[in-house]
Amino acid sequence: MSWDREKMCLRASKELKDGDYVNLGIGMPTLVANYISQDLNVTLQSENGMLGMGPFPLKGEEDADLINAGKQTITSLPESSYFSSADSFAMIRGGHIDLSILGAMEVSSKGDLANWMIPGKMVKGMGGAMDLVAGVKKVIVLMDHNAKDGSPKILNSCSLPLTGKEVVDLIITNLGVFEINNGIKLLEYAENVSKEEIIKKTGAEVLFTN
Amino acid sequence: MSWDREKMCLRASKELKDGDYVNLGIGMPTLVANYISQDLNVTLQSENGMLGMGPFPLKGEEDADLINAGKQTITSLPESSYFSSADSFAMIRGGHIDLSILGAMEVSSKGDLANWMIPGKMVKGMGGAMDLVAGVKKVIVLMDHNAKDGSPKILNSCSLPLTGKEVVDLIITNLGVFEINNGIKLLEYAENVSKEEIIKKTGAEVLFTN
Amino acid sequence: MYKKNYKKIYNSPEESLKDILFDGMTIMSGGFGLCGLPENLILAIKKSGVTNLSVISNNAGTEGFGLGLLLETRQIKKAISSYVGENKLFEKQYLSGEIELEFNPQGTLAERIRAGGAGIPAFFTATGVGTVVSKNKETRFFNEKEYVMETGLVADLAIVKAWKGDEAGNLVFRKTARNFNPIMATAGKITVVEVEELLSVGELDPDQIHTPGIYVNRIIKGDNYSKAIENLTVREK
Amino acid sequence: MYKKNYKKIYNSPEESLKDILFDGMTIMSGGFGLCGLPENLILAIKKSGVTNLSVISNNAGTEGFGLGLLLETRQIKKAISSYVGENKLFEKQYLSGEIELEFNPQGTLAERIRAGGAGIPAFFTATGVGTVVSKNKETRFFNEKEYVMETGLVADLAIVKAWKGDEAGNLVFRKTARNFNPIMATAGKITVVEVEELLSVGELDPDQIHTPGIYVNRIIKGDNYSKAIENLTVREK
Repeated sequence: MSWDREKMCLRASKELKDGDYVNLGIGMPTLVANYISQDLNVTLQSENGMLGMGPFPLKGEEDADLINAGKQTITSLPESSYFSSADSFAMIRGGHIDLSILGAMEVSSKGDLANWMIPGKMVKGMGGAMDLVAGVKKVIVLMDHNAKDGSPKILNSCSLPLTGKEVVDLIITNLGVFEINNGIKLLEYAENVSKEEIIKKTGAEVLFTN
Repeated sequence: MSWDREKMCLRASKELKDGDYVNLGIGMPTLVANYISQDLNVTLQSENGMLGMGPFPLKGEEDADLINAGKQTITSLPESSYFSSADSFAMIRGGHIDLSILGAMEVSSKGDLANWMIPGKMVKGMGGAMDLVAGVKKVIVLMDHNAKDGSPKILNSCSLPLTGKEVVDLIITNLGVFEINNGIKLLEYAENVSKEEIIKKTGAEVLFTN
Repeated sequence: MYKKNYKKIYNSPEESLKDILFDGMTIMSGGFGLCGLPENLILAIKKSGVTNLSVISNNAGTEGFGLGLLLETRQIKKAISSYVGENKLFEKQYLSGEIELEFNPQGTLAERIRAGGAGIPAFFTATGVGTVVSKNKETRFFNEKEYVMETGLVADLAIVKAWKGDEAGNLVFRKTARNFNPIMATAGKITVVEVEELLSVGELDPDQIHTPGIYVNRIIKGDNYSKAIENLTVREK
Repeated sequence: MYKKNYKKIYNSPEESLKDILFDGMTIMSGGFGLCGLPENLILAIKKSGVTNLSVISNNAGTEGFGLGLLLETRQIKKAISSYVGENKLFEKQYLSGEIELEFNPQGTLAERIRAGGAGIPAFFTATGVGTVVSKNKETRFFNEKEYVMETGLVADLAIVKAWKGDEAGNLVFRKTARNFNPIMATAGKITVVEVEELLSVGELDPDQIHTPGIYVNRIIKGDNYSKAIENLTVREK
């Protein structure tokens, strides 16, 4: 069984607290926005220079001057503000963003993250990912537990070039929620996932307390 | 004879070129603004966060939120802009200001400047002077040639703590105009000032070419 | 209906500070001379009696104004400033050894604060090379020019004065009252702001916000601004 | 009557650039993706035929847009960027060795440009520590955390797109089209700006100017903005 994408996003959204300023990475992390409780006051940052990101526009209401870091058209909110790239990354680097949720190719048991290049393939660039993982207070990886070929993405050490060293705090996959703190500890099983399945599908030792 | 303060300011104003962005120090340098030719487009910067400084206000029109670096009430102009102290000194440090005119206690023949403290007396602080002399493209000292007790202020080396090392480009005093460029060179005599008077009143060797 | 609760608005300067002040703390205070001072917050700090403060501020106020108020009550142990020449009481306390003083060039002070807020632990500047400012600091040549390394500054608390602010903490400053305020807002572990006008979200233009709300933890509407003028200078018509 | 002549206004992109372009120069170009691009100035650079350019820009445009136009004509020798994933032509030229590429993390790139404009030759950041980005660079611990030293960036020319600008060169940007534009304006030895609306001095509020005129050497009114959208995304009602 395990969690589908919707359940993964829903579970990730539970990490957001009232008053948080949050940066959501490109891909699945972007979808987490759809699951944020209406009771929470959460402000989304977009690293190309915006705080208070609103939903995608209605058709015909898009504005070429208003995009997010994934170059998608977005909208503003009454509390929005715009700023330069230098000011945006001062905000990120300075530790003012509470939470960042990103995708990953590999995560190590020490919290090393690889999500920007595969040697031999065309390098697209790291964009703002290295700044986010180095600067944001809490970094959550949201990803499938295994690659398409079934190989584990949680490893003792990353084989791909790193995006950041010892930067990941929490991993949410289709199999469960894992904390990184002197190794990897299972916090929560996804539905109908067994300890054995996690052990089999993980490339690093996992500490189970339940 | 020599130049009086008015003539010194007038002479200093001739160093301003069309299109220049200029920072004028506290005291006599501030007065130079009154002598700038109307034919020139010169923009005055105030390091507390303003570009395009206007004249002092009329009585009753002063605004407590609008002051210059000497804490004097000032006015704005149609082209004015305001910015933070960090942005102001980024402008100064980054070499974007063309010219700074400052007072001095001592200047050395190498262009060292001392104008911020006298050991044993209360230290008021350097304010923005160290940033200005380090960052502005051209630094002009406007001062009396000698101290009140008659001692020379242009010296082989400064005895007072420095504001900046090898930073002064030009000195304008009541006795004339001096260029600093591998030593001190007289560029221009003030009215009725002789070579002998300059030699007598200067604590460093002066190169005369006329 | 837009009804987010930002939980940033406090009813008085005292309330906005009471659970965050402690003896020996470091406080940044915005303002240049008496311009753009967080007057109400300074008064509340005075009333609180918190002591042994390290204060980072461009100036030390004048007697009876600004940080001068905290000198009267001997609450300040150390000051990091660029210019304190307007305050005789400061001079007296400094000469008697009651107060410690660290001078920074004004631009270096501003950049250290900006760096502190931006996660930059150190940077190089040409300001102060060859002067007492670079003594005992690392210097280095880049492109044949010498620079000195300066470090970022943060504070336990930043107190800031803005012109307008909204419920989300977005701020707009007025004229040269901006000065050190926006950078200090970024460098306080906690930032408390007083404004002349407290607005609802949506009343400020998102393109025109000087300080985004993320930097503002608490906000109050200030009262009774004295807005003293230190050096009134007028021209003849 | 206010009749200062700032001598900054040029009549066309070609005129604004013609005496300042040279082969092998370094050009910074504002914009994020296709948002806030100096479209007219890029076209004029293309037409000029200047070659062997080093280009500093967050992205490399797409095929037919932005800096992609200068790839078609093989005018770019080297790019300093944070992300070039949208451009297949870039990929082709990079893999064939025609073009040199230096990746910078986006925040490091932004800060290097800001530092270049602010007279800061180098600074420390935690971004990239332990990755290829910090390879062969000095790293150092501050408060038990490791940082890497990065250097300031300047360019022979910065091309910038603003929303509104006045005769004195004061600029205002619109929404996320601001991005790298204001910092690049500070880091060009010469900065040329194109705006959608060219105003007289006095039409902009001095409190609301994003880029003070001192940073702007030349300004033109741009025409025919395509303002292409790279990734149109809409929601259902």
